[in-house]
Amino acid sequence: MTTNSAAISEGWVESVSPRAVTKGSSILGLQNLTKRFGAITALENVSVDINKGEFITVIGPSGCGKSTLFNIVAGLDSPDDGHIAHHSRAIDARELLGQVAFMPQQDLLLPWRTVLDNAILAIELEGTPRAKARAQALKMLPEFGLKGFEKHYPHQLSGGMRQRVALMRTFLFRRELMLLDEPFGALDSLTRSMMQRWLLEIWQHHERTVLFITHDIDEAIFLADRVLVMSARPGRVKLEQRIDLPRPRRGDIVTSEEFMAIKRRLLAEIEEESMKSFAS
Amino acid sequence: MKAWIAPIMRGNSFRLALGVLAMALAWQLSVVLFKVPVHYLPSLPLIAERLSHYPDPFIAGFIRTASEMLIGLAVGTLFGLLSAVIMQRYRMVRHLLLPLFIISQTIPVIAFGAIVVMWFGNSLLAKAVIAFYLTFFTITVNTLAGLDSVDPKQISLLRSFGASNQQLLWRLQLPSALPAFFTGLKLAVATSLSGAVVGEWFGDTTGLGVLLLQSMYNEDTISLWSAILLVALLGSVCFGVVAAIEKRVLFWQHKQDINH
Amino acid sequence: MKSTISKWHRLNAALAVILLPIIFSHSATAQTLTEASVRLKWLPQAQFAGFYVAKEKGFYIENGIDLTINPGGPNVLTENLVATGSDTFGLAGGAPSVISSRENGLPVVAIGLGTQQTDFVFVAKNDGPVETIQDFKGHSVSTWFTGANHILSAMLADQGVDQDDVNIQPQQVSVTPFVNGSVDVVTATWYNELNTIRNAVGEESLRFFIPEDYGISIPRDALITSERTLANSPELVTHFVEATIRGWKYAFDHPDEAIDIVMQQSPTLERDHQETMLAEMQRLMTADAAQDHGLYWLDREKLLKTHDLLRRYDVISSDIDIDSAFNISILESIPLADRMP
Amino acid sequence: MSQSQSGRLWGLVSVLGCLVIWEVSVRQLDIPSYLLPPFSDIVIQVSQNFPSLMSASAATLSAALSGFAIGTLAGLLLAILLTFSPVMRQSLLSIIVAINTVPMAAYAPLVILWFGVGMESKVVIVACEVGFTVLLGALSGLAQVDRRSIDLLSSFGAGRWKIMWCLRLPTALPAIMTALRLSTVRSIIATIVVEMLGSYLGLGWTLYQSVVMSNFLTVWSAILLASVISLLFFASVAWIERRVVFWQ
Repeated sequence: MTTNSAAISEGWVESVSPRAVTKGSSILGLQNLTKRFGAITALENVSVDINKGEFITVIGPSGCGKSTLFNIVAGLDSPDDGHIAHHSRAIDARELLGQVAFMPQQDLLLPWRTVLDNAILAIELEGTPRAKARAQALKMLPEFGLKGFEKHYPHQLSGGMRQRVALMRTFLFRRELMLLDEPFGALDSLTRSMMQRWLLEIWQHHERTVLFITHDIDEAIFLADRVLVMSARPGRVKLEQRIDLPRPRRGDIVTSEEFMAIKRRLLAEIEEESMKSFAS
Repeated sequence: MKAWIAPIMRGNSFRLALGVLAMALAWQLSVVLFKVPVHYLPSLPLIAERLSHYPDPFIAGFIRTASEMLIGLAVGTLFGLLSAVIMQRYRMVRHLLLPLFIISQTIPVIAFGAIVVMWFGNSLLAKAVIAFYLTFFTITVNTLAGLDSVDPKQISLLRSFGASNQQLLWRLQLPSALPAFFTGLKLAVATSLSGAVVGEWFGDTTGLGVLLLQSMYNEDTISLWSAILLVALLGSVCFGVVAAIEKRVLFWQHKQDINH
Repeated sequence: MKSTISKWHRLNAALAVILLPIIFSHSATAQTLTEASVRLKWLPQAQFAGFYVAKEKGFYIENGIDLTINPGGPNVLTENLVATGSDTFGLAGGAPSVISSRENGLPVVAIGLGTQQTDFVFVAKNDGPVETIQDFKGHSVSTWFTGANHILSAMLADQGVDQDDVNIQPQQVSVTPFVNGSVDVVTATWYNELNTIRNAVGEESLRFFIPEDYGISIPRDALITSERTLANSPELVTHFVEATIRGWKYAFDHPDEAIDIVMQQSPTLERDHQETMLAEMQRLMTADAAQDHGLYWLDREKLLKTHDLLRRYDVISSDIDIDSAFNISILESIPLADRMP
Repeated sequence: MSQSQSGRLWGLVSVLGCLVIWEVSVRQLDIPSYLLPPFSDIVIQVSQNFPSLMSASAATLSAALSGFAIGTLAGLLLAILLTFSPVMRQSLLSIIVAINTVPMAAYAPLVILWFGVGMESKVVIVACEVGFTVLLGALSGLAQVDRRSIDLLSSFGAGRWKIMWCLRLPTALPAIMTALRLSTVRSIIATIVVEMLGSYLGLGWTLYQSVVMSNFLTVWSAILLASVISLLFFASVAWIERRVVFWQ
């Protein structure tokens, strides 16, 4: 516990033990979170346990409170009710600010910064000297497919590349938990599936815990250890589905029978929710 | 067309030069062809002769007005930026001060001639103060709009990285407000020049504003046009410099424009 | 308030030193000289030749004054600047403006009057429809609504003309409407507009209606200072007036040199025009009471009449003590011979 | 109470606070009225000279409004024409920007010499001031239209006037309204500047005349009225703006 906190405060959690062992130790426990905006209840009694090294995807109809959930986990918002435990210690939601690597829907790159300087933004804000931060980022560039582009500006990049810069920024900000909010939502399907496989590689290599929002069922199943299906407003966790498909996952897994079975089950649930939100 | 001319032809400055030349030609032709009386529109050679014959007051006036304007513009820009940042950070200050700022701009400065002379004398400072008075508000309002328009998601992102208020201001808000700030600065060039010229009407001996006033009351159209052209030169040069700086600083904006 | 103002000035002076290294360097003798300034009523021209000549010839320095000459401008009121202490002395509009300033509580005192007569005249064309004041009826007259209109009213009243029968129009900066014939009678200062009209129309084809011929004479170009300065440093005031008179006398005796000095201030001025202006100024400044009492003399009788005129046309709503508004003691402390033109 | 309402309330508090400080300090420090009269005296002066000040205000406002209307029309028309002709637009834009950097104050003496003292000069100056602002605002607004939307409308068979009316102008409306709002206060001040340099009507003339007559209370009441009129003009255009560009 203490070693963990120390590691976090240093900004770098080097997972030394094999994943099989770390899995199961809870990083973040959310219990009965409820959040209201005026008359609207965005989240109701949402409980999730996020374990170290896990890849969790969240899927649900629009307006199900996914973004609210993310804002709370990122420490940007506080729930009206419920408890949050960080490494089994009860904390206030605001304490999570700066403890989680957050990647929003849009890449939100700063147009006046180069690829390299955009990537180091988070660690620079943390206090890492620029030169050191740049050196770190330079080493990561090839892995993110950005080698040779370090001096480019965002307006000179394609959508996929911009997203990779944003991801690199998130990875460089070394936190146990990464929050990815529909990072590939704006990409075409070919680029998207390439990015998904690539993300899994990176995730496995860097041993992070990921909470990932998506609208795309295939993506949710393909990436996850666990899929959370959320209900229409008020947002609740309607179903929690473990995905035991073998890793590393290959592109053709989406046509396998197991994959299809899971997809059918999830589709049925989501269909029901979508109808509800459509009718209301 | 020769290959080396083409890129120049596309340049803004070339287009401007061409435009100025065309205007000068139209001016001169209309004066000669329609025999426009001198007291309406003197011919360009007459103006050139006046400027070369008595260069001293015009040169001194140009320098004087330029320095008044630049001091006013510089101080106004600093003050405008600072007040915008403070108003953006502290809602209360904005609620309390912004109405006063707005009211201050509805008061015609020319009505304050006597007070300005009383407080600041005939000094260069007095005119710089008027230029400042006409400048800061444009900067404040535009910068404030720029600071306000920063994408809240962007702020959330930086906050989630644990950014402090200071870091947020320098890394995100100020750079994001730059386009709006430059819009304001370009407007402020004209208003600060206006302030310097009007300021000189309250009892001064040198300056382009003095020359304007003097030639108006002496019904001396040649000097009047000479002074107007010099004011135009001063305004255009300053505007051009600001626009050039803007282009360099906001490189990403122009690139985006081309892409669209 | 006085201390507030001087604090302001000190602050400004300090700022000026910091901001602007180009500061007028004072002459070596500056320490023994008293600094003072005079605010004129308009931009530099021969109407103020005396001041510029006296400064250029060192008359003020000889009298121990380091004088700054500040020109006027639209919306810059000399009386106000002198009252607040921004300027030590001033050349104000004339007797009427001094009287209304006094009525409005400004602590200014006139210590001399430049032109002994009304400095403007109503002008018609010889071949036009207007031959007498009676003919103003049904014709268009343009005049300045800053005081000249009251003198016009008085002249019409003197001749039994009903003001409502005359088409009185505000007069513009330019005299072109008169030259073009769209206005029958125009108002012109002897030293400025009249000159332009003469050049455009020709002296011989003009007919003048002079206020003095109808018993109205309004002295103009008032030399003023604040009550405070007059009470605290009467010698300074005397020295200033004396040097100014010397300047005027020198200008009258050496008109070419005087115009040179004025033209240095404002090189784009027209020389011929300025020469005529100086000559007209000489005529107006040496007229009437100045013949016996010297330049800048305060003609009490004329001042009382001016006061009555202003009362009649409601320019002022209460009586003003003429003798405290126009203080003759300074002029009297200068030997008559020195004041005589 | 909403955020903006409480904001406005605090604004009012601050303005009133300044007026109270003005009133009290002038009275306590015995500041002579030629330096700064107490605010209440100015209000009393306004009410006492209400008819004459109102007619002066009316003269100023009518000149400003006429110039404003003419300038707006001319600016819009020119902007539309220039949008139709990209070649003209390219060659004239730099010149227009250059002319616009010259302050109105510099042209004022010339316009007075050309058009004489009176309504014409004021209207011309205000029309120029407003016209250039509207022209530049409208040009940038009209250029903001998405090429694809134009292509879409063309594919529906719309001509360029139709496109101008149905697409370009609505798109440019926010920019045009901003330019109009900016022009309100300027048009009043421009009128007053011209009136002070040469005129025999309006608040500027009242200012000039009262200064000459050392009537400082009238000077201040004219300033007060000028400020109030500018604020009202500004507020009404801002009100119209909010209704016209409701989607922003």
